[in-house]
Amino acid sequence: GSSDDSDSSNAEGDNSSESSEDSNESSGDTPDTLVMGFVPSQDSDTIADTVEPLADRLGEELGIEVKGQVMTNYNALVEAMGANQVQIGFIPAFGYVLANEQYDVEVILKSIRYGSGTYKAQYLVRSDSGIESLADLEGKVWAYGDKSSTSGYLFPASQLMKEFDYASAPELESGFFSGTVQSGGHDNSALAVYNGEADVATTFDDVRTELEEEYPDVMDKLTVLGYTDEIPNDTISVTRNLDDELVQKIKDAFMSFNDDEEMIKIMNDVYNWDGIDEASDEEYEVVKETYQEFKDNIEL
Amino acid sequence: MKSYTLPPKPEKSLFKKLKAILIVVILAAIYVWTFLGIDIDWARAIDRIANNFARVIPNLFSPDWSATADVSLSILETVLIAFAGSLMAAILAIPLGFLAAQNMTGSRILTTIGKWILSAVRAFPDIILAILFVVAVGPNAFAGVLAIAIGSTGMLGKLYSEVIESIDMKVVEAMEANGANKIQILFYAVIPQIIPEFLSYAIYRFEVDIRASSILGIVGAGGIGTMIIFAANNRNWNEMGLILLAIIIVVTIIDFISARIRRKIV
Amino acid sequence: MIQFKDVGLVYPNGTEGLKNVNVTINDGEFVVIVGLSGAGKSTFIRSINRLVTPTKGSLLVDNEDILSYRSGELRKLRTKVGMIFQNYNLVKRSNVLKNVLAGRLGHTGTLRSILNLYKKEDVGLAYESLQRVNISEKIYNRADELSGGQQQRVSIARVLTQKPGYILADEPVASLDPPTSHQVMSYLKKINKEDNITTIVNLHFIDMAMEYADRIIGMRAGEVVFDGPVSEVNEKTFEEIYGRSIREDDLRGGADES
Amino acid sequence: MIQFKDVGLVYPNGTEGLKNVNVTINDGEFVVIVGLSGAGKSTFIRSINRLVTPTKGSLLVDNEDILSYRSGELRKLRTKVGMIFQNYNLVKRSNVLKNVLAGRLGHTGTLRSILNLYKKEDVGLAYESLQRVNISEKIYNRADELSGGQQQRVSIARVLTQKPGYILADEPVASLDPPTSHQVMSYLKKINKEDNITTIVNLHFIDMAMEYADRIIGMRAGEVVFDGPVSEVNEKTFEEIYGRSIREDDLRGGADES
Amino acid sequence: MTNQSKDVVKGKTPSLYPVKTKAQVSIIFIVILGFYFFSMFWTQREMVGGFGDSLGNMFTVIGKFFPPNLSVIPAILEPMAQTIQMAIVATTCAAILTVPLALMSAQNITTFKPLYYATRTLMNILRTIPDLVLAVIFVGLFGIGVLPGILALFIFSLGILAKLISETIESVDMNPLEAMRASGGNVFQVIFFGLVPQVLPQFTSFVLYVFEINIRASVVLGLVGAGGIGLVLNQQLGFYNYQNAMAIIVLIFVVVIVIEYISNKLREALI
Ligand SMILES: Nc1ncnc2c1ncn2[C@@H]1O[C@H](COP(=O)(O)OP(=O)(O)OP(=O)(O)O)[C@@H](O)[C@H]1O
Ligand SMILES: Nc1ncnc2c1ncn2[C@@H]1O[C@H](COP(=O)(O)OP(=O)(O)OP(=O)(O)O)[C@@H](O)[C@H]1O
Ligand SMILES: [Mg+2]
Ligand SMILES: [Mg+2]
Repeated sequence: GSSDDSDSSNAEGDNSSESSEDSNESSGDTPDTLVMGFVPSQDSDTIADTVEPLADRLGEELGIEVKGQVMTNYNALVEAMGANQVQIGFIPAFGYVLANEQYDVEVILKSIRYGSGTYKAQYLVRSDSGIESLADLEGKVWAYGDKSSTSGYLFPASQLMKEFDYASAPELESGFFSGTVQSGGHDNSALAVYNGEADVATTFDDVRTELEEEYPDVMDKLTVLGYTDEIPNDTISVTRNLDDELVQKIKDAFMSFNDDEEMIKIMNDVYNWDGIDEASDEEYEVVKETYQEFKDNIEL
Repeated sequence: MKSYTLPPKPEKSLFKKLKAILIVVILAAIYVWTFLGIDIDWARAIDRIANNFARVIPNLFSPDWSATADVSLSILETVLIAFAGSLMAAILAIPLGFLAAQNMTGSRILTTIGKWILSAVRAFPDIILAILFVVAVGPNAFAGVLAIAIGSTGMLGKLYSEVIESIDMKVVEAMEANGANKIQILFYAVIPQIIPEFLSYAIYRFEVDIRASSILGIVGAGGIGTMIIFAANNRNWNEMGLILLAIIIVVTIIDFISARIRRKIV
Repeated sequence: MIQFKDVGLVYPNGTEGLKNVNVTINDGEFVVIVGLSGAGKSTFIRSINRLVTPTKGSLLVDNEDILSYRSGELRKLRTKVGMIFQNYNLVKRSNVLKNVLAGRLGHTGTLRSILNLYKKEDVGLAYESLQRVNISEKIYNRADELSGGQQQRVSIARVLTQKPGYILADEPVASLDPPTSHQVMSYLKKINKEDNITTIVNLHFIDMAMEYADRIIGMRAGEVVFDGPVSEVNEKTFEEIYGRSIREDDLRGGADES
Repeated sequence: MIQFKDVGLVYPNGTEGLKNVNVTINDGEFVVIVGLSGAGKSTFIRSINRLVTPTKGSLLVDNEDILSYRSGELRKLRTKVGMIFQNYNLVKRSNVLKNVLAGRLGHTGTLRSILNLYKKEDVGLAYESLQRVNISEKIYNRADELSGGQQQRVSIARVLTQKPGYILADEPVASLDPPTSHQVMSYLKKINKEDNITTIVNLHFIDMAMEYADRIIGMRAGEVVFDGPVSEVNEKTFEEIYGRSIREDDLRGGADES
Repeated sequence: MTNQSKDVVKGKTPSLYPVKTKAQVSIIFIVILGFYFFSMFWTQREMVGGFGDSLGNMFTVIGKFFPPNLSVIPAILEPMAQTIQMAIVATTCAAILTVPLALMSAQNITTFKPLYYATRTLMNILRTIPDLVLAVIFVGLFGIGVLPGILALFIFSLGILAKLISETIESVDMNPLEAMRASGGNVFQVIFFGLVPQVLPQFTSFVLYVFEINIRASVVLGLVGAGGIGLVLNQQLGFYNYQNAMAIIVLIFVVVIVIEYISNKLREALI
């Protein structure tokens, strides 16, 4: 077990690693094999289902075997990192916040997409709906993917709550909007608006590109009404009791991918990333606040 | 016309009549409640399917062959997880099945305890079991094996106990009559009677587990589940078609093989 | 020798299975018990190896009161009293040899029997018993592949391997057709004579009883209403046992039993 | 009248169930068919209502060759030929009245019968039939609550409600004890006499056959080996039917049947 | 057979099983064991580290689920009701449609072979599709909501029920049916009077068994947004409200127990 505080304060104490070759005075574990867990963000237009290219390369760079495993549910990843079954996690912002809160997992890097370390959520309405500002949304029907989606729900809800002065999410849903549709995914939300079942959808920017193939007129029929604040991209995080020096090596290895033509291409093809950048916990403060805001009054 | 005597009407006690009426009323109430509660917008549904049919169904039937290698590997992993898991469950369920069988323990209390354990095990969603085992052994197929093993034990134990309760106790008596002790009776009179059913259920469970283990991928416990979710999220119906085809083929083959094995052994 | 002394048996639900039974059966006798359905024939027979326990009186087998026996002694008693059932009670899915060997369970250690490690003599004895009832060629067939008569012969073989001092048979031929019934009864008789094993058989049919028995015991409503050699049986005995001469009553609704 | 003319029947697996059977059964007769297991008794009886179809010859019921009948005519034939089975063939979980009413299915419309809308006369008839076999007080009991003899009487009542011209009974008493057997046979005989219904019964026991039959037909290996009034039956007939005098052969391994 | 008897005659003490049977059973046993070890090897191939802390780790996580936060129960009653309603509709429809399908896929009733094989095959294919896949496809077709959930449960139940019930039908006592036929009943009458009473208790208990399965399957349906309590369970897990999630599991457990109880009572009443 790994209780939250003991790990960070006296990490040397609970060193349970079998490896002894590393004899420097650094704190924490240096396992023989690293396990990398990957939960691709649903807030992205293509979703990769493999972590192998990254794991293989990382293993080469570090000289340690690295195994990768993809999952679609970040609870499992958070818990696995807590139990030190996974040392490196590719976690979306929201999952990172949970992992950090529960098990002191630490962010070291983040992905860069379209040249930015952040993305935002958008409000989609039908072009012919006559809705022109967020205020026009009052009394309309709101489609969102699912309540634990940062861009699909949490950020827009938070923004609207602030702007129109609602104390809690349930009040917003029932007071401001006339109804809500929980669609299960960003694409479904957009389609709900497209099909007239809802008036506004909150999705990542820009979900329409994903739908263009199946629904060629989606770009015309749906208009972006506005955007939310910036949301930090997916993280690369490590467990707290990993050896500092090893963490540094991991950081360097990932950063070196930015200079490697071949790797950039892989990252772009597979994960839709332009690059990798350093990140710190503060950048995720905004998500943390949002989480706190919703945690207890999330409607059952 | 010939005259005839009608039989007396059946005597039903008032209590019985009331009970019958009560049951009908309750059933009717449940259905009214259900149909009031479920509100489906049929117009919308028809509209939806009219729109989506062409987008989904034809694609399902034109599988994306390029993913064949990946899908095969995942489905193989699913089969292995299901096999190892259900074999473990098949064995774990034996003591529980005996515990929950009235005619073996002869004690209502023990039987009830056994049945409750089995029910409790069954109430845990597979997905949460899988998360627990990912925590225990890491995100890999073995976590899936353990999740399947525990998850199936509940159902198998229940089925086993029903088999044990239905054996021919006369044979047990015959063994008693020639001086066999309890353990000998178990091996000579009970086990030969239950083995075929136990095997059938274990094999049936293996088949069910192939389907169940397909969701384990969601939490990183291996198998084809991740691919299903990804195909769904990416609206990649061609790949879904291939996955579906693979599952159907594999389960059918297993069905075929297991039917033969069963025939051999039974 | 088996001695019933004032034996009574009341089932938990209050039915009186046996009432005041006093009977002595000598070694080597072939006794047939007849009576209507529910007369207490099975109860009588099953008391002897304590599959049911009389609630009154004393029951002596080889001069020991078996009513006080507890599990260890009980197993020993049952090892020396073989039993044959109406429905054969074979393990349908096991083969004939294994079924017959089950007769030796009482003589075999637990571990040995679980591991199927029978002594060579036991297997030999089983095979010999099968030969005696002329069915050794079916040794590896599953019990449910045999006809009723064959199954009953296997169950006789099972009892033979037990090398019992007594054989109890509870309606051994009720499920068989007449020629096969005669066959089975003949085997029982033959064993009784050859090995001098005391044999007690329940039968529905008084005619068949008279053909094979040395002695007939008639029961009715838990009581022994006739006990004597075959030669003493006459039309009146018949009426005593069946409670009435059959024919005349048939059309009056057959009130009590059917 | 039922006429078998050179009737032969070969089962799909090649077994010859009937060989060259020539028999005429007149209206109102009470015929008992005896023979060993496998002799073809059931095959004979089941040919008459076409539960099996002879492959050779012609079979006339009321002067019509039934072998060419197809489903509609077949149902009509079966409506007038009632049948009683060894194991009663009642629906165990339905009550007695419902079981007896099933005898009227052939006279009732599908919809009517499925909705349990029997005509008053039909219910009356069913009740009356139950009274004739003295079991009307069990009318609302489930069939599986009755004893064997009672079940067989219900199945006779079922046949009676059918108001048949012929009754076929395939070993109606094989599962019953002797007193109950006599009872059931007596009811059959009574109905045969009172309603003048031609009755054909299969029996294992030649002694019981002789007690009730007007005429006995002996079968062996698919052939009719004896056909005549009861008075003509003697020890030789017995040997003809059973192929040998029984006793002596029993111990020789019972080669053929058991 | 003759070989065996010869063996027996030669060696005075025959072995307990004929050699051929022994060999066959041993081979099957070895193959199964071999496949098991291969499975264990394969599934553990990616495993890093041993079982050292496994139990401790598990208990840490299990601890987070306790105590269940039962105060949320009132709030989850509505989605639970929705789940039950979905299961009722799906089970009822499946139970009705199963009747003709099960009759058609029972060998002793459907003597027309092509029809028998066609229905059998169709049912077998339906049965192989995981509920998750069904849910995903129906959500793809109808969008999110109860309808795809109901349809997924319906198809899924249909496959199981038709198999179980056709097997029950195949095992009924055919004698009463023959008696009905012998008294001149037509096909429908024979089925209705001879068959239905015999399969009714089994039918009821299988339907209730499938109902129970459907309640639990709704957890999976929730994963892809097909409505019901599963959706809420997922959300609560997503927000790391494990104690709320446990309350939901407890509620599901209670519902399952109640169904089992009703099922037993009904079965007793019917048998
Ligand atoms: N376990 C039991 N509990 C209660 N009553 C019983 C039990 N076994 C038998 N009886 C009753 O005891 C009486 C005698 O039964 P028993 O079985 O000895 O009769 P039987 O002569 O063997 O009859 P059958 O010819 O039907 O086998 C019957 O009235 C029977 O109902
Ligand atoms: N459906 C069938 N297919 C093949 N062979 C059959 C079939 N039914 C009966 N037989 C065979 O036909 C022969 C005559 O059988 P049948 O049932 O008429 O004899 P039975 O005299 O009624 O015998 P039992 O006294 O055992 O009822 C037997 O050899 C039997 O094995
Ligand atoms: Mg008895
Ligand atoms: Mg017959």
